[in-house]
Amino acid sequence: MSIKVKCFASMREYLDLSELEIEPGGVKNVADVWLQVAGDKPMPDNTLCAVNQTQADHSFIVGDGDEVAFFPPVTGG
Amino acid sequence: MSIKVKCFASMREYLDLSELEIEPGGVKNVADVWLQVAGDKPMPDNTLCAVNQTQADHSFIVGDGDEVAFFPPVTGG
Amino acid sequence: MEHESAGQQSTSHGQIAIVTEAFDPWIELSTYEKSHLTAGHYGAAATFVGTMRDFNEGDNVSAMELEHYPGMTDAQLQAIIDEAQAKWPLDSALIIHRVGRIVPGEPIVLVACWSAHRAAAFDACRHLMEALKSRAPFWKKETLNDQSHRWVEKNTDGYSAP
Amino acid sequence: MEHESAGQQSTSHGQIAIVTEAFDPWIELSTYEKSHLTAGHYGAAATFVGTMRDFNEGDNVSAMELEHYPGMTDAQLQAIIDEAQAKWPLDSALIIHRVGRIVPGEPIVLVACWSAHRAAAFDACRHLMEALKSRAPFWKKETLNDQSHRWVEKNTDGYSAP
Repeated sequence: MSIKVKCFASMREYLDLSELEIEPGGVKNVADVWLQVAGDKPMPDNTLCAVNQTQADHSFIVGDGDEVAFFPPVTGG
Repeated sequence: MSIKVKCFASMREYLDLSELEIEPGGVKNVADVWLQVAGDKPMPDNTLCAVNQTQADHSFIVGDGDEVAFFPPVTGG
Repeated sequence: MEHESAGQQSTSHGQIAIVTEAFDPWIELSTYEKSHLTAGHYGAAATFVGTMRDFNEGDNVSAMELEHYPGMTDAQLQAIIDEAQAKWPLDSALIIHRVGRIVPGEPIVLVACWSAHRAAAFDACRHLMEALKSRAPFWKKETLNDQSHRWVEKNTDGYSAP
Repeated sequence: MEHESAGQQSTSHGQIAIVTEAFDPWIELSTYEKSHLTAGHYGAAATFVGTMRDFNEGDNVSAMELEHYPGMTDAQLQAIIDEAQAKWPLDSALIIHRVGRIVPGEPIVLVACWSAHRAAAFDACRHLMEALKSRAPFWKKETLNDQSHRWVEKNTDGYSAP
């Protein structure tokens, strides 16, 4: 099993990352997922996170099989 | 010359009057026009009046060539 | 689309039409947009269509006669559009209102506003509709299922949802 | 009308569609109304169409790429419709949103609400649009006339007219 990570829009370009699967070992929450995929790149202030396609904050607990997404404020419509 | 009087909707039925021309003699304002066309029938509380197709109150001065209309609250749309 | 028209006025920024025959609001909007709007200039279109229901105040309604005050109605609708144009930055505004005999399911009124941004389009569209309901001289007489008739006595407040 | 669809869901009271090809909002409304609404039951249809402008924030814009989060977008739009259905007595609600490459003059979004009375239709339509703008995961990247690109950074408040 693994954690699926997705990035959208300017976040995809910022991290040069569209989709990635990471090992869940050592990952407790959303903030840990960021560290795994972004390394030392700081998270932009207005970054939004979703876990399993529902918005979540950085302390949200994640694990095996979860889908975690990072993206900027939405601009549709 | 004369004053043209028009009645619409339930007011037309109440006075049994759609359109009528009256002599301007003795008519100073909208209230006088009502007396001429309605006789002793009281004016319903919610009656609206227009002079030359612009809403006006009962004391509005009218004379030769004017068009005076009486109608109930509007219900379009 | 040409109308069996009881009154029509067009200005550079808007159009009103009082029509005696059934109209299709979506065809009207499509036609009007193609002929009166500049693609790429407007970003928002807010529209409202009022359609005759087969019930009102607890009773079944089978038909309606919509009376108006020719001349004054046109002038009032045009004044309402002019006011909205002065208050909001609209690319265009359209009002179409039916008169005469109407049956359930048929559109009675169409109001539409185009603007660069959505707030102005939404605000202006709703304002036009409320102004029309409170000031334009139209009157509805309903025919109930037992063939009796009654005048609709007043319009409800359009800003308070139930 | 069948769509080149990136996602579509239908419930008894509403429908959402995320589409990859240009759509005509007036044809969509006409088609949807005929197939999903009961004539005579609804008295009010409030609709909003957002269309791509050829200018934004003082610059000319020649094209746009609209990205979304497949799955989450559909779920969010459906949740927004469900909320509106719970809050207002709607006969039906429709949301269509474009994704992919878009050019000025093409519709981006259509929101429509049908109800017995106009206050509910107006309120729900505007609420759906604001909820969509603030919560549905779509992102716009503009191509300017010099072929440079920029992400739209945030949506404006839709309740304040200029």
